[in-house]
Amino acid sequence: MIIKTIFAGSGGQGVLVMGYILSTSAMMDGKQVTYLPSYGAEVRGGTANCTVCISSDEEIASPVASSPDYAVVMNKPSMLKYQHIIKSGGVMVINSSLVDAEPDRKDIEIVKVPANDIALELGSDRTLNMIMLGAFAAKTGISTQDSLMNGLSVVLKGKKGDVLELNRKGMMRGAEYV
Amino acid sequence: MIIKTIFAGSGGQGVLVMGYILSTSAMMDGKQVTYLPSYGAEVRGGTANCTVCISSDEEIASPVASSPDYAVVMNKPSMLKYQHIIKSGGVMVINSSLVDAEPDRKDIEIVKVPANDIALELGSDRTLNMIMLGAFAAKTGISTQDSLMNGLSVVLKGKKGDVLELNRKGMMRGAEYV
Amino acid sequence: MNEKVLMSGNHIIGEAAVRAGCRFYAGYPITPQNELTEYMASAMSRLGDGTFIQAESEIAAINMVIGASMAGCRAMTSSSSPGISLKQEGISFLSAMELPAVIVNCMRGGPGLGNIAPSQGDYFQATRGGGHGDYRNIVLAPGSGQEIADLTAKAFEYADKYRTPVMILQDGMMGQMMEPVIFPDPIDPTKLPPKPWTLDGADGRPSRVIKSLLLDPLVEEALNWKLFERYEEISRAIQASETYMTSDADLAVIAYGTAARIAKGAVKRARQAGLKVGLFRPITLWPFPKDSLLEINKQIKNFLVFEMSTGQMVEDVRLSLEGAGRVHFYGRPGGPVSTPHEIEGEIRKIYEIRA
Amino acid sequence: MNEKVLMSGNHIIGEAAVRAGCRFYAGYPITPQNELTEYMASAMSRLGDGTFIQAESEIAAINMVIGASMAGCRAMTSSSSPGISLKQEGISFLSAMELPAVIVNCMRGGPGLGNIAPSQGDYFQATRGGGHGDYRNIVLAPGSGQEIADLTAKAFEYADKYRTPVMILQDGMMGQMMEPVIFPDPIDPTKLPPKPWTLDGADGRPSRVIKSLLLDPLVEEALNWKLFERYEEISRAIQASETYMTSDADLAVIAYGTAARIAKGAVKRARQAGLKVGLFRPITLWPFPKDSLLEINKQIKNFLVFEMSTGQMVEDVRLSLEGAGRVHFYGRPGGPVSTPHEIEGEIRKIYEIRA
Amino acid sequence: MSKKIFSRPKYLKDAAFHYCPGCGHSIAHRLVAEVIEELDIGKIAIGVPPAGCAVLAYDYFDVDIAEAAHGRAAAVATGIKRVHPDKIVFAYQGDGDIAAIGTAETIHAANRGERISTFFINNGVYGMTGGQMAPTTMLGQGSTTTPGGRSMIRDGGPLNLSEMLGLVDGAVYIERVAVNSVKNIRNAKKAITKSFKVQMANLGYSMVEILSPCPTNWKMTPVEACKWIDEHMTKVFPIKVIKDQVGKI
Amino acid sequence: MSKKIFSRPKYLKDAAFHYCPGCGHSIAHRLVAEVIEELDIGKIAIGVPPAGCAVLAYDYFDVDIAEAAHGRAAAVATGIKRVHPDKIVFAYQGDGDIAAIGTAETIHAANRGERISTFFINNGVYGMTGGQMAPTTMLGQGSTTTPGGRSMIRDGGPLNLSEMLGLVDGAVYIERVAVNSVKNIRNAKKAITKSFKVQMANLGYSMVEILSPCPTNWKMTPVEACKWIDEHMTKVFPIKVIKDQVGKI
Amino acid sequence: MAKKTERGRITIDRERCKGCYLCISVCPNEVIIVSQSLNQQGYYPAEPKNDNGNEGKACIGCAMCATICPDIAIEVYRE
Amino acid sequence: MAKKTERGRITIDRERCKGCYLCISVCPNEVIIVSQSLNQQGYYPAEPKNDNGNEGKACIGCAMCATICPDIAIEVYRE
Ligand SMILES: Cc1ncc(C[n+]2csc(CCOP(=O)(O)OP(=O)(O)O)c2C)c(N)n1
Ligand SMILES: Cc1ncc(C[n+]2csc(CCOP(=O)(O)OP(=O)(O)O)c2C)c(N)n1
Ligand code: SF4
Ligand code: SF4
Ligand code: SF4
Ligand code: SF4
Ligand code: SF4
Ligand code: SF4
Ligand SMILES: [Mg+2]
Ligand SMILES: [Mg+2]
Repeated sequence: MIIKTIFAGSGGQGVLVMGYILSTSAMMDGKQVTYLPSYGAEVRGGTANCTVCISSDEEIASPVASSPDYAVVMNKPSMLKYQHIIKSGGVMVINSSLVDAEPDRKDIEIVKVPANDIALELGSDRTLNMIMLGAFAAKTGISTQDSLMNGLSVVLKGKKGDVLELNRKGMMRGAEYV
Repeated sequence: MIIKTIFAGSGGQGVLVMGYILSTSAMMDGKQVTYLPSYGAEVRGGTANCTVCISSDEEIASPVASSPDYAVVMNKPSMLKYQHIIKSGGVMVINSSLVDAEPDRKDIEIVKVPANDIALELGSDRTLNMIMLGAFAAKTGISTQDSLMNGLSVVLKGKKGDVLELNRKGMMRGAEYV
Repeated sequence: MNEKVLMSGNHIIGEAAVRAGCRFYAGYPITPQNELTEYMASAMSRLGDGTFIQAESEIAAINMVIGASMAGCRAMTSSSSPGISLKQEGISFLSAMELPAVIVNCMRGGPGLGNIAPSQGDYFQATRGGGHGDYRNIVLAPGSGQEIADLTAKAFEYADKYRTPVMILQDGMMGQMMEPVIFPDPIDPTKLPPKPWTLDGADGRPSRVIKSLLLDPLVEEALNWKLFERYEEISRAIQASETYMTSDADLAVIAYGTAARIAKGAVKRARQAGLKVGLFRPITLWPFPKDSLLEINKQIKNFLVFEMSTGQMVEDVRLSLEGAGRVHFYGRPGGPVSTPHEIEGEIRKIYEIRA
Repeated sequence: MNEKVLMSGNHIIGEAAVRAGCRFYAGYPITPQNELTEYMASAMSRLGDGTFIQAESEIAAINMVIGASMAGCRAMTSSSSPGISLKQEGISFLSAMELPAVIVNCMRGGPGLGNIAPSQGDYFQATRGGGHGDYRNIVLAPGSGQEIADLTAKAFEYADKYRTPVMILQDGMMGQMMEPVIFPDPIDPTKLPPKPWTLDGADGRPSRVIKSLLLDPLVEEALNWKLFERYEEISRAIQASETYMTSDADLAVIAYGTAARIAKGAVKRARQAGLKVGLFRPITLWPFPKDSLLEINKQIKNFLVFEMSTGQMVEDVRLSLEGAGRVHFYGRPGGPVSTPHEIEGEIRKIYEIRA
Repeated sequence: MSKKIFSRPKYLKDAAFHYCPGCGHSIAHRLVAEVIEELDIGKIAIGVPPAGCAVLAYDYFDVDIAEAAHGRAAAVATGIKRVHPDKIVFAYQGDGDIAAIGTAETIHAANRGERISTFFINNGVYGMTGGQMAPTTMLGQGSTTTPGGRSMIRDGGPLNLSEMLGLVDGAVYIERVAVNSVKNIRNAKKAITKSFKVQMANLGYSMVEILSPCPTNWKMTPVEACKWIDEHMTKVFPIKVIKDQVGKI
Repeated sequence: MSKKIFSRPKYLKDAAFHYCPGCGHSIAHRLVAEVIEELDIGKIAIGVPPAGCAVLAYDYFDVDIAEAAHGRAAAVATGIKRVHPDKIVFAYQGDGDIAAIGTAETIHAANRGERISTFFINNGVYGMTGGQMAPTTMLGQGSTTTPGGRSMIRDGGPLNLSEMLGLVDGAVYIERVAVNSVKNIRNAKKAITKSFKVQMANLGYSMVEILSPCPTNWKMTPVEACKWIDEHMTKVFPIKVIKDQVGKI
Repeated sequence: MAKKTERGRITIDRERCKGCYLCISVCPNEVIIVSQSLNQQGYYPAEPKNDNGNEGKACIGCAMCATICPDIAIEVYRE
Repeated sequence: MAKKTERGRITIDRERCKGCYLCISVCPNEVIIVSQSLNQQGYYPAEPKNDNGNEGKACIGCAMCATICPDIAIEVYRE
């Protein structure tokens, strides 16, 4: 079975890193995985998104998600754009600090995470995406916190220890929140 | 029946004009005709040649003459080059003023015209090619002097009268010579 | 009727273009088509109301033609093989922007710098689109001086009618050879049907844009299918070919341009020798005259494709027949000009195989 | 064994090229292949013994690659559709001069400026020779991250072995998508077999020339046939394709690259629904894997060609089958990415027709 | 009662720019549109934008627009202008477009003295494609294709296209301006006005090079980017009239 | 006993030139070959001739030769030199090749400071293709594509590529010489020597522009053609050192 | 240039503003500030200070802000 | 430069000569002339005057002719 997740938000919110960390940890768990970022002119608008497909066994045909199982949305435009394509029964994790409006889908599960507020507590909004990722993983079980941590440490290889620590903390807090 | 003639010599000898005049008069006589000059880098060497194909009836398939009926050669290199490809029973008209050597073909008819010497008499070697053309036509009957004259006057249209006159004279002398 | 004149293929294109109302030419010298560039230089300065530009490169030339075409002018450029390769991006743009233009390729021996001898090695480039993306260009292959004049006129007509680049594909021999030709009366370019899409300033109308950037994949897809439909329409409308002595033939030689002239001579020789041979000569290379080929295919099952290449048009013959006939190939790439006698020999070989 | 890493297709080509001993890269930015250019920039400055040049244009880039190849270095350039059109003259020269080189085309929507979405509209250009003259290039179409790495290595191997340009044909999605990949150990370029034809100064040997100007038509013809023979040899030697569930199939979908991934998903869905469907995926687009297609043609008479274009590879399918099978076509040009579900629908339609 | 003294120019469509915050293209667009309005040439103007971030200029300028392939704007503009000598044709190009791939087309259009106006947006980087080196990138300046910054020995130095065009007979007016401050913006507008007037008077080729911030790829805030132009870019690309054979017009 | 003081240089094959009588290419070829011999670089020299009358240079120079597509010699030479920095690479190009279609490649190779020597044969015409206008054709000069002579308004004026290259940082030595007199020929040889030395010292890009007679397309006798260079060509293309950041070498 | 005494007024289109703050950097009288709330595009737009908010300093209608505003979000009025 | 007193000698390869006559135009002592007969290429080649043919003026071996000869048809000797 292939699980497809879309991460979406605006440029500065570390959306692509979220997907990259999830993909990396999935790969390290020996799973099939594809990661497809938005690219080129799309980016100029200031929005960014990426699609991660994970499968324990079968090859992944298309890295594109016309109807994703999950979506993690960091701002209002993204919520409005992606709520309509999520699979029925799917999950949408919303950064409720920035998204005031309510999705009108009733057949999907909504998880609200006040990421900016939590980030504020942690004293750095560079943890924004980790908080969301942690919450998302905890909620859906798409990945264990441990393997996420492995992915994190590979992706942040070379970065200073405190950066790693900060992201780790964010992920924990996100996980705890849900 | 298609008759193919090659005119060959060095750059300044008016070789292309000879063929052009013959072709033009043939066209004016309502015949099928093609005219193919040497072009491009070939010319850089300082040699020039052209192939004229004339037919009273049938379409001319190839404007190239792999074995021409006739050849009119203005200098030694041309004689040496083309003597070998002339059809058996064909005619080669040679400018004997510049060509000392003898062709070794015995199965073709050789016509020697001391064109430079005659031109000298006429007081202008700009008539060189007309002398050869006149001789060639008279010998082979490929064209009447009249239609050659027609062709000449079309080709030289716009040129001063004395130029026309001079060329006409050259052609006559060439015709008389054979 | 206008008088008969003796002109080279390159000059004929120039004169026919001017008479067809072409008032913009941009080109860059290359043998064996220089006479065309030079003819346009003098023609335009004679006319006064036309533009000739010796561009700094083939790429500049095709892009100048793009501009002139956007501005509504009948425009032409010409080159030979390597220069045509350099125009591929521009040709793709012309096609995408639905701009009329006439492009002359006076083919020479290739690949690379090659030589200036007659060759037919650019058939694929011309008919398959050497540029990027899904597009086709009308490709016309004249076989005589008169046909060069006629097809040049048609080229401009088709270009405007179908809003597409049209290529005249000839070779150095066609370009250099002089033959008698009779031209039609000149067209007054100001009397041509108006083009409601050109750029001439948004005066009394909304501003326009001519572009090929279509960021939305679905919009780009729509253009592609729109062009596809037009290509289908063109295929139905303008396929052209000559058939010679095919009605009772057991074998048909298939050739175009210079090769077809030679093949025709060979067919005549073969007929004199009592062989039942005919000739099929595509005049439109794209659209390939599939319909008339299938027509003679009812009678003829045996074909000899003769090209001055290692075999390119032969693919279109195979695609048309889809197995309904034996397709033989004889090629002379790189510049040598075959004799009718030589091709007759090839005809006999196949004839013997069959017998 | 080397460790598994997650990389984008563009980066994979760059890393695989470096490991294959590529020490010269010249390119010009264009989306969606910029990551490759950027990867080579940092890789070469990391390596120290390699050259990276951001050329002033695609034309300059391909001509720099020509020079580097003449000098004996494994060299690569990359671009996307419009930029590849500009390289056509250079590719024709590479082919004529028998120079190895690897050219990457990360296709985008076209024609013209088009868009940066994944597309397969450059198949004709790649396989028929968008440049002038009789030549063919080896064209490799990877279908996954790992295959991108493997085929990039092969590309350099083939280029040197057959002294020909090799094109890696992928699209924006392949170039941008990250997948796990395991690289082979790097090759030491100084350990590669010597090339006795390169230009490095006539020291202790006669001076050499590498050229494509062959003024004598018969000499040019000889080169053309020599290349032709080599292309025949390549066709026999390197045809590659993947077949999936074809042994008992009534219908085979034929697709390459991105389209093949989607088609495979569709085939699986159809199989789950009990339809006897298989997949044929050409890996070498030129030479087209005709032999293995004819092999499955013994079993399968019904084909659905799926391309992200209006139909280009479908011609090679028809040419291969020559009527021995019904060939259906489904195309999505211009950038939209189909879903397996969508293609399954197309499969069913044909299935119903048959039933 | 209060009167409006500054508002949107007539020849810009009422569409929000897609350009990044603080992008110089936005300012340059407005200036060109203002001048077109003031000279009242909107009905005869034909613009030729580049492949570059300004490729979408047709969404903004409310005049006829001709798309050019990357680098070929000068050739396309030449074709249009020769057919319509009475219209006003302008090319709008980025530094990569005009000074790299378009080098030959630009120099030869200028050399022929084509009666076109060229606006050359020098932001020292390939903006649209994501920050690669441009011919005008400064030594040491970072880019995605110059690890460690642009190096003279590997990459060569910044190219002064405008100065080169100054040597060309057909070019009658070449000026370099900037849009990084109110004062510079006002001068830039004067230069753009003069360039159009040169064309209206049929005097020859003219070009205005516009130093323009690209905060996104320079990785600076817009305010920093504007300061950087003063402190670094103008050292290599001095703001000045490079050639003027026209004088007061 | 008598000693030979002038004979054929070692690095010219014993083949007769195909060039026309009095063609400057022939003289330029000899000078390049003489300098290669004197600097003893024949074993490491790699030449890149153009598409042009000199396309057959491989028949004459007895060093490794790389054919370049028309206008691309600078790019091809760049590729070779970057792979073999220890070899001596020279491009030999005509005016159409280098200043028309090859404008961008030439300017950017110079701007990168490629360590190559370029010999630019300026004969003011497209020789090989039969006498069309070149970028360097003079105003009023006849050609097969400029009826009535080259006109500023239609065709633009002669392009001073060397002066433009003088503005480029990577170019360290640019000189214009001629081969129309014994004195000029001797100076031309000095310039060619210096250009090679600049490369041997790895200092940067250098170019020698060589004013060269084309009697055939100028429709003059060789003697007239040589005089014409003095009386007309050098007025527009003055013989001089255009840039020298090297000095004595 | 507007005389200091002269009084002016600006309006800023919240949704057109991209928060580059070039206007703030050039305003001689510092009467433009950053909004507290995000706009639809996700930027914190600039907004005019209410006149008497800047210890007497007020907008003089010099239009410098509008001149440098890339996104033409500012309109300027003079009394 | 060779001193006037110094004696020299040249040879001209008839078949390499293309009759451009640049040598004649530069020879200070006018000791090169045009041949009466065509060569194989069809040119009238240049040829050295026999020494005592030019009222005493003789070749001084200055090599100016060879320097300007495009076709390297001239070799120069000094006694
Ligand atoms: C033939 C071709 N090559 C490359 C590209 C990709 N491309 C588009 S814009 C551009 C350069 C953008 O830089 P610049 O011209 O400086 O404009 P900017 O975006 O900085 O304003 C490039 C390389 C293309 N569209 N076409
Ligand atoms: C792409 C391409 N365009 C055009 C040509 C034809 N061509 C060959 S040489 C040449 C120009 C010759 O002039 P120049 O460079 O001045 O050299 P010259 O012969 O005068 O020495 C041209 C246009 C070509 N070979 N390739
Ligand atoms: S990338 Fe740079 S040039 Fe492009 S829009 Fe953004 S700021 Fe402007
Ligand atoms: S055409 Fe001119 S350049 Fe070419 S060989 Fe003859 S004289 Fe020399
Ligand atoms: S300058 Fe314009 S866009 Fe920038 S902050 Fe001010 S109002 Fe907003
Ligand atoms: S008009 Fe002048 S004073 Fe008023 S806000 Fe704008 S910049 Fe400040
Ligand atoms: S210079 Fe040389 S080629 Fe010319 S005439 Fe004298 S010897 Fe002959
Ligand atoms: S060497 Fe000097 S003197 Fe002797 S022939 Fe030559 S030019 Fe005349
Ligand atoms: Mg830029
Ligand atoms: Mg020249």
